[in-house]
Amino acid sequence: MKPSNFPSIFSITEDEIDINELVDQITLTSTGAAAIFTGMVRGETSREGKAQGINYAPHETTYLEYEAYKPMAEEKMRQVADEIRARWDTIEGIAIIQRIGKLYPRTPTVLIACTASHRDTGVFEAARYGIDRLKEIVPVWKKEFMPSGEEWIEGEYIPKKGE
Amino acid sequence: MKPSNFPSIFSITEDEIDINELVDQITLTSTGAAAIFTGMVRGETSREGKAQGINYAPHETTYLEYEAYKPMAEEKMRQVADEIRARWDTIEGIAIIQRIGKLYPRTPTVLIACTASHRDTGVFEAARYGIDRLKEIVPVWKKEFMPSGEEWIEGEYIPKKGE
Amino acid sequence: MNKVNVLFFATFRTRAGRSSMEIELKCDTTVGELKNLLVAQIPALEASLHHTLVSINREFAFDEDPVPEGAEIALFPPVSGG
Amino acid sequence: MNKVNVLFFATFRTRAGRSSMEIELKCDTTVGELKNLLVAQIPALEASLHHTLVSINREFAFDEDPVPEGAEIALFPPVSGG
Repeated sequence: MKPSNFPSIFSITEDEIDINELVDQITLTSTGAAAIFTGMVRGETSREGKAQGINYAPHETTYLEYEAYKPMAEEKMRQVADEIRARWDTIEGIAIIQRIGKLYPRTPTVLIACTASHRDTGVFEAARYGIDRLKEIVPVWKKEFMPSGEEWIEGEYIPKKGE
Repeated sequence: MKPSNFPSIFSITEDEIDINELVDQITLTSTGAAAIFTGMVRGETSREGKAQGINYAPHETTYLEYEAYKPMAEEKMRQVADEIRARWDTIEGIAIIQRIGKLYPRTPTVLIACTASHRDTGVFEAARYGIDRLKEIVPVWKKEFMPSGEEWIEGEYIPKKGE
Repeated sequence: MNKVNVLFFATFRTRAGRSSMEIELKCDTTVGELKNLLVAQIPALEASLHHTLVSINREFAFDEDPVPEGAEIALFPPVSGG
Repeated sequence: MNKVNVLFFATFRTRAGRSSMEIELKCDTTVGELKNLLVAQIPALEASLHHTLVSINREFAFDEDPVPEGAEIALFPPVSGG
């Protein structure tokens, strides 16, 4: 029997992200699968590419400094979770964590975890959706510090009415 | 610059799975994304379904007991990792862990983690492929202990020549 | 009159040289009008304004939206978390 | 003669009542022939044999494969890890 209240965790934090603890908190007795995404600070970017509207070339990063509009960010994380549950009614627990402050290469900065009874329930797709949406609508920004100087990273997504 | 030797971790273990530690071990300075799958012992199965060839009805599980043909299992984990790298040449680190012994509901039993520079590199698909293949070719078995008795769970996949 | 608190984040905080300010608005001021008032007081904001996100009481808002009384307003660039 | 070690796992271990045994084979014995020899010695294995996986030196093997000298053989059901 599934409980009617599935656990949801949202947090903007300066603390280290404890994946073990977060997965445990969203694991029910009916849970058999967790899909987890974590993002880390890259110290070396080798690919030419475009992320969040910024074209980038290979470069080194000394550290990133994250800031958030914390109360709105936590509300938007809840919205991301609601959107996940609306799309995949199989999802049991959801954790969405953004670490802020000064973060060095190799450090996990963000986590999205979704649990479900089985792995074929959309749990991978739900986690992927979660990180994509976090990068669109959750008000967090980062400034990149490089050997050559510093630069605010700006995204490109413009939320629509009601988002 | 990507190192030429990417980290790969394979383990059959009786110890608790430490996700933080494992993700750290496969995070390079070029890593920006990790997709992680963990499976847990379900204490309550509510869905009618079929997994690994076994039809199941809603039931309770007291615990599972896992055993492995350890040296072959670790070699087959290496094969799964090789298959992942052959399909997604963007993957940096890979960790594949199967916990064995007597494991109670809510306990993580298996972990597949893949890292890459960015999240759009196939890192989610690689982790999904990893758990699917582990459940086909890595020689591990579980016996289910229920209030009503005990039962070996058998899979259904028959490996082909060269697998 | 409608006294609102305006928060600035990221590049907007840097350009404004502060993280918030209070401003008095006439009733029925819209978000678009508020942006113009802010640029009039802080010209450095102008360069960022073509790509501004605005929130009212922690929901995204748009130029034609009215600013409610006592609202918490924020101005910031497109987000870049993760 | 070819002395090999046969490992049993899961249901095969339960049915065989042991986790391994040594067996002497004629040269050029195949996996299929080895299975028949094992059933002759341990009749309880027969019920499982239609769905047996066999490995030779930790690689999956098939009925027509020859058993190399001193091989490590294992018999087990389709895997159910995860």
